Amino acid sequence: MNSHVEVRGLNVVAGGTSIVADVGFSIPRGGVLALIGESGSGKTTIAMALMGYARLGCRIAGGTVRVGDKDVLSLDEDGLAALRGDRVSYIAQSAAASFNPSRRIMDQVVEPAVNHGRMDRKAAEAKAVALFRSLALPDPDSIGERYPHQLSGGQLQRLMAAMALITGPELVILDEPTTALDVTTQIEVLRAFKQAVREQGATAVYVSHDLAVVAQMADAIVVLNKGRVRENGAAVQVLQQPQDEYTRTLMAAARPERVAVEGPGAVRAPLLEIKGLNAGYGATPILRDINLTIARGATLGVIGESGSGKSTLARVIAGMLPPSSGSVSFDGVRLPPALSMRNKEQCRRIQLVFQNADTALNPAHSVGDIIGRPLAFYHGLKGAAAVRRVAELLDLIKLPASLAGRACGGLSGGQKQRINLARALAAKPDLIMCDEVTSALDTVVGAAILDLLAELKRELGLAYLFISHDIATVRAIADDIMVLYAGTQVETGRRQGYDAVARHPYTDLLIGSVPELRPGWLEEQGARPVPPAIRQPKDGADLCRFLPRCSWRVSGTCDQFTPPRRPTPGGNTILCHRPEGASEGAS
Amino acid sequence: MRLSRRQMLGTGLAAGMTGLLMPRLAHAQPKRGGHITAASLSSSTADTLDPAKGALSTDYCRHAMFYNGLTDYDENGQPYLCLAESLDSDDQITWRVVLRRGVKFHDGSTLTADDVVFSLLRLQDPASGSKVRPIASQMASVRAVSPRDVEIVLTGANVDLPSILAQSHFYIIKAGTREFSKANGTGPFRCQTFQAGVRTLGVRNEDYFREGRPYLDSLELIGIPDEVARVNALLSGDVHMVIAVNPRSTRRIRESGTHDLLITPSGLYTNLIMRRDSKPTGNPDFVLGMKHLFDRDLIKRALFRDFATIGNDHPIPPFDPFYRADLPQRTLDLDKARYHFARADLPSTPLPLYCSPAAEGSVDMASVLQEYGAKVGLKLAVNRMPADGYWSTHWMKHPLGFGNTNPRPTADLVFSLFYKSTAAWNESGWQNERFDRLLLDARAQGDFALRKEIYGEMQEIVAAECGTAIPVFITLIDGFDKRVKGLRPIRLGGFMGYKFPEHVWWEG
Amino acid sequence: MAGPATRGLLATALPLIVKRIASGLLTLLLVSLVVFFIAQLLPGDMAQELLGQAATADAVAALREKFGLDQPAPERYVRWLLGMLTGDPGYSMVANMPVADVIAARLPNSLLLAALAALVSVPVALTIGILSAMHRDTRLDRGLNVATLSMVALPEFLVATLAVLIFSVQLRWLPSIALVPADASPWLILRALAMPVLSLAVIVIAQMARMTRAAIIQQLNQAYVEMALLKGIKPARVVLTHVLPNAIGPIVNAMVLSLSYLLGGAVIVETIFNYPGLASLMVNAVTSRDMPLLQACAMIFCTAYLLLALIADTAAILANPRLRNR
Amino acid sequence: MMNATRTWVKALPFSGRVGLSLVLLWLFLAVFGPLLAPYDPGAFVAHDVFAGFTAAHPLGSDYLGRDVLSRLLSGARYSVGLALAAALVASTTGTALALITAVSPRWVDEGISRFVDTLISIPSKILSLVLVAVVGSSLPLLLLVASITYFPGAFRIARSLAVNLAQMDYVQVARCRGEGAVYIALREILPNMIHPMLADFGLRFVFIVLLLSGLSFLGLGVQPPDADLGSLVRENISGLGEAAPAILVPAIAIATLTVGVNLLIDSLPGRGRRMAGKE
Repeated sequence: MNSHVEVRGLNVVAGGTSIVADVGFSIPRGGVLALIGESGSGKTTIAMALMGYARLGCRIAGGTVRVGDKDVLSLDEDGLAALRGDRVSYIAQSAAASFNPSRRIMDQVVEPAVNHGRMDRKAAEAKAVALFRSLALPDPDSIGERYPHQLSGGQLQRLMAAMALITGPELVILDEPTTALDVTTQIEVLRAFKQAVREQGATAVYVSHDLAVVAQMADAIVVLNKGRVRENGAAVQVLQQPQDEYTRTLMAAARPERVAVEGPGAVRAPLLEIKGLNAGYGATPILRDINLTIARGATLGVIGESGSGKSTLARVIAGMLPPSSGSVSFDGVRLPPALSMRNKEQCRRIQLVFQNADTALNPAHSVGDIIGRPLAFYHGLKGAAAVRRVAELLDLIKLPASLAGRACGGLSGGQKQRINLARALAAKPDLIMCDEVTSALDTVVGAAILDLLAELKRELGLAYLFISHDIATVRAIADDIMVLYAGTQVETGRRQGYDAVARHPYTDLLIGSVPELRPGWLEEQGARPVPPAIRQPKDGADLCRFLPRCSWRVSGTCDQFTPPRRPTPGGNTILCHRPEGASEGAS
Repeated sequence: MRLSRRQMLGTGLAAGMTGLLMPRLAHAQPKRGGHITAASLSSSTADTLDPAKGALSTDYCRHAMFYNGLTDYDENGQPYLCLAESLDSDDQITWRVVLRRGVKFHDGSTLTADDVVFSLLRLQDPASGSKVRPIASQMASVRAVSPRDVEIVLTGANVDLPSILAQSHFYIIKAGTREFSKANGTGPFRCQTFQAGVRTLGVRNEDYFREGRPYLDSLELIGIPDEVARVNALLSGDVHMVIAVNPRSTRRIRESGTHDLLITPSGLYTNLIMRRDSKPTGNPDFVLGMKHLFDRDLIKRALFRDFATIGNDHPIPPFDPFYRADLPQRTLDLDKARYHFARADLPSTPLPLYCSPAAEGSVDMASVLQEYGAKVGLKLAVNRMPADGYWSTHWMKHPLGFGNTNPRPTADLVFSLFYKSTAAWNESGWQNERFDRLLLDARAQGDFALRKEIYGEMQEIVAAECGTAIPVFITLIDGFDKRVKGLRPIRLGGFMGYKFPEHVWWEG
Repeated sequence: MAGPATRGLLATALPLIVKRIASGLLTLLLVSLVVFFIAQLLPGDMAQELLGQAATADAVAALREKFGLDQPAPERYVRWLLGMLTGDPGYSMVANMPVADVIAARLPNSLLLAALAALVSVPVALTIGILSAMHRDTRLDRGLNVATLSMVALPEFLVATLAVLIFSVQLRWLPSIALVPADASPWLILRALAMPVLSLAVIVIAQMARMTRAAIIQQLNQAYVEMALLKGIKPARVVLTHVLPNAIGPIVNAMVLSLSYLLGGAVIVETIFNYPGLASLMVNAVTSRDMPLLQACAMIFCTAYLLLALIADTAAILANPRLRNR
Repeated sequence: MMNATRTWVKALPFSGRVGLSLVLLWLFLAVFGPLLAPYDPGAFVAHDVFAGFTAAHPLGSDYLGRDVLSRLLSGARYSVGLALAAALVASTTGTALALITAVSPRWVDEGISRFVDTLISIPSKILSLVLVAVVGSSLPLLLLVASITYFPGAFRIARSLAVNLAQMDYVQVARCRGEGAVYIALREILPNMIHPMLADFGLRFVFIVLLLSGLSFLGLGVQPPDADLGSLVRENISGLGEAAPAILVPAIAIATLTVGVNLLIDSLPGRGRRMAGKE
């Protein structure tokens, strides 16, 4: 009995169906075990079962869960309440949703400690502040006074870690704690978690779908699929010599490869041309001075973190948000700014595919209705001709024609995303704007969608504006890449240009933050250099947006003047004072 | 009999006070003290302390608390002297009034002839809002002969003046009173609280001119429009007297053991009004048709549970001395009704018939009429109006609607107020010269038999021609706590003809 | 933190509240128009009503002139509106006193009744709503659901009358009429108002309880509730300390809208218990064509509703830290 | 179709099936009630008033000696029919206005909202009183009053639904496609509102039944000799003291109708219930 946590024959049922079947594993004291799998693999259900908790409609039907000397599943409600948040604590996927929006952070962070009588409020607050400090949170003394909506996702995630660790638990369960975060934030949060858990000497269960992240955190990995264990072994072994077929599929999808043939670069008569575009909601500017071109049949990747203005760019092009200045020209003709002023044909030629197929498909309509509507609307196709064309389109996206009569409610995420795409294709557009079309999907499914996009591009000669937060995905499909940071276009260039070392400091950070699929990578990265001191930024000047976070900023320049656009040796254009961006500092 | 009454009035105080309103020997000696709450029918912001404007039972009762008339009614509805020490006339035109000595208003001032002159003359002023202007207009002059002597000269002879003066509208107020937020009368109670639409509270007037009266320390009067609520309030002990109990509630009240009923056969009637000035209601055949459409037995039995007396389409009830018994009783006759309607030029669309809980029994009578109407080809659309405001908004304003007339002390009054061509409340709007002439003749006729003959003819004319159908006279039912003593029926209205305040006492 | 938080409140919440007040005032203006012109539609007018049956045409005309009824409606509307704005709702010819006085005698009664009914119904409704939300889809939830449903399933006049029969006539515990002298002791007032208050409360409790339940269940589905449970906090405590602060916006909204019924919707209860409230006064005003009184009453009800709605919106703004401070 | 109905019924919980049976019963009585009535509802057929249950009069006699069963059977169609019609008008109007606001510029929304606020702030019983005083009581007027009273509530719910739905991605997609406002309102938004609006419709129906009975108390309801269930209770209320069937039966009738509709609504699947009941 040297293991600290032991799970045997765990079964969880929902309604009549088993969602976790005969799962068992053990973790030594202080060990970190990763539960990895796609959506529906039961990884979160197992994690919650470790606390004797099952969500509404689910029931733990059998098995044992032992944490230390406690048989968790035999505890009554009071016993469980005493265990949860005290000996075993939980860090949820979305900190933004898991904090009570109407209570101050401090109240919530100290609540487990005070509630379980570990310490009085004052001592708990002191401990919390210490945890804030060790988790590298800004303003550790006063951050607790704030409300959740006043903090960023990364901060909330770390605050939740503080909340989980405040009682000094023996087991910490981390459920996809960095999935909702931007990649540049993720690395810092991972680092903070790892250190904090190690300091506590706690045992940890790390739930994730992301192998690269898991590689950084776990000592052992359990691979799950449809509620069953597929593979269980040491992290190095599973990552380097996966035994199970399913594990190998996961590994392959985690490293997307170039799927698209090379499209044409910038040409003289571009399909889409944007010049000096500014846009915003009301008085709040979102996009500033955007310039880009997309050639017929080419793919422009747009990358940036949440809030960088990627989706707004697509909305402006589609006419949903008229720009405050600048022009959008399509096929040489300047497009009217507002949707209401565009004609049908202009609408038809640019199609937008939304990120979330669940919300982009009207649940009241059948698949046939959804794909058939653009056919009727743009091409006047009705009756048998429309039915035939719908079948063709379904075939094109590799779905059976029999789906046409079904409502989209019962379809899988991947199928929905294909139908979402088919609807755009039905218009016979020249340009499709894909807004994070693979983000909500499991890696394997997302990879298949990318393949499909590449194939359609090859066959139909489509141009794409491909928006993503994931540099690997963008690299896999785009010919040109544009990096957006806080609404400014910090770097633009050919895909290959990003392989060069000289790049915008933000691009550098972005690329450097993507975890690699091997243990030890996180440690190699070392902490990011603290940005050098600068002067009080000049009031009213249009300064570099990245200035507050930039490790290569130059006092006297970056804090006083508007950055210029300049070329890099790799052939890209960057918006930076430093002639070669990050390269100088990096070398 | 008429003469003897005049003599009684002339001989003054003693005769009046030995009247039947003195507690009978059978009763225990009245007790002084106690408080009771009486609930009357309606109550609204139009409630008033101005006797001239009194319109509803609550007003009449309230005015009886605070004021007195020159005369008052006894149990048989006959007048006796009140503020007047004597009231006589030789020709029924010029009347001499001698005021009782030492009667004081609530403010301490003494009743004088000027007060009487003021009180009576204002009733003729249109701006006063007087409800009895047509009657008051009979008084050609009212003048003070001396501080205690008043002379009233009528435009024509009227033997019934003593009865007229006993009505609440003719109560005597202090000369010069124009503002009625407080009552300043000579009545048995002083006004302590008056909130229009809410309550009236009176406390014993210790200076009341009738020795020993009133018996109660205080008396509160409220209005509860909803009958069920009213009876419930009585049975729960929250009020001690309620007016206008529905016959269907009598069983509950009797069975309670602690409460009893005051049953007063009266001249109160709910009548169907057929306006002369509209079609088809102005058609005499239509009127006759309708009169034959009433199933009077059913109405008496089902609607009033026999608390009613069958009427004959004229306003004189069978127990009135002037009732003409030899007029054939009109009954339900569908064949006659059909015959008349066939000649009445009925419209094809349903004829709207307005009824309201305000006119007691009218809603159900309307249902009955509609039932029978359907059998003879008359389509009626029953419009049930809310009780509140029915009188001012709907009464007499529609070709076909119900009215409700309180008992009047004399045949002359009811005829003058409701059937004379020029009467403001000439409900049907009929004009009959012979009727008007007979009315004047009767007034001057001192001989009872001759008067009865005249009134008999008037009854016949109304029953035959006037656009009014009077199926039954409604027996008044009041409910009271058995500890309330001294209640006796006066057929002029519920609550002892609204004059109960000074007659009741509390044995609690 | 108080400083910035207050500034935040002023900066973000205040403009929202001011905007809400502005739109409330606009609505009030619309209401005044509707009220005034609906009142004009009523057949007959005050002059006729006042003069009664004895009115002659020239007497009516003279009175109309005296009251300014002969002027065109728009002009009268403007004059009335200006009067209302300066706090003078006119003169009631029927009651023969200023409208303000007539209302002053009744308004406190209505407010007292509504306040007591609110005082009873809000805690009960909250308790029922919270209990059934916490035990949703259990026997307790279903039981409470059927219980609250049965409360509204019967016409209110029947419930009120039944209550009188039981509590006044049979048991003699409570008075059947709610007419109390102004100088009555608080105990007497409470006794007299007990049944009207309960009758009104029964009507609004069901609605409020159901809304509370819905609002809380909606919150119970949020991730932070699961998180709180996983922190080892007992369900009852989770509801009280975590869920309620978030559900307070919609709950207050539901409560306030239900409570607005207590003023204008009390006609039937006022009638049955003979309670001198504003609603029956307005009914009176309609039937006696007392337009100034009718209009003033209508404006009071509408203002009360809009005020309550404003309170609900303000509560929603203040309960939401996103709106309270940024 | 039959199968679908059967599955749907089977999916209902017990309380839902009870509700459904009650609703179907009342719909049946509303349609066929007058044909089943043993007597003319207006005829004075019994000698005794407020009589108990007898063979001749299974539900006793009323305050005038009319047959309670017959009056109940004839009255059902007023309560059910009138309330159904008014709830339909209210829900349809509310939904239509909500759709208009969802696809129109802000000032339209603002205008409609102010208009609705104006209506909602006038107490319904008093509005009825004035309207009845102006035009007299009639079935169309009652329909109008009930609709005016309850459409603002329907509008508020429909509006919040529609405004949320108008932000959905699929609506954005349709906008991008260049679709007109009418298509968006009717094809994209409306189908997704129907379920919660149906639940709301049911509640509104119940409120209208109760409003109508409240109006009949004030003498503003269905006019005699016709009587809806509320009027039946009202006209026989003096029989309450002796627990006469004449008052108990219609009271129970109203209760079963309202509780039945609510039980059915509450057990409908979907998010309808959460949205419903918001005034």
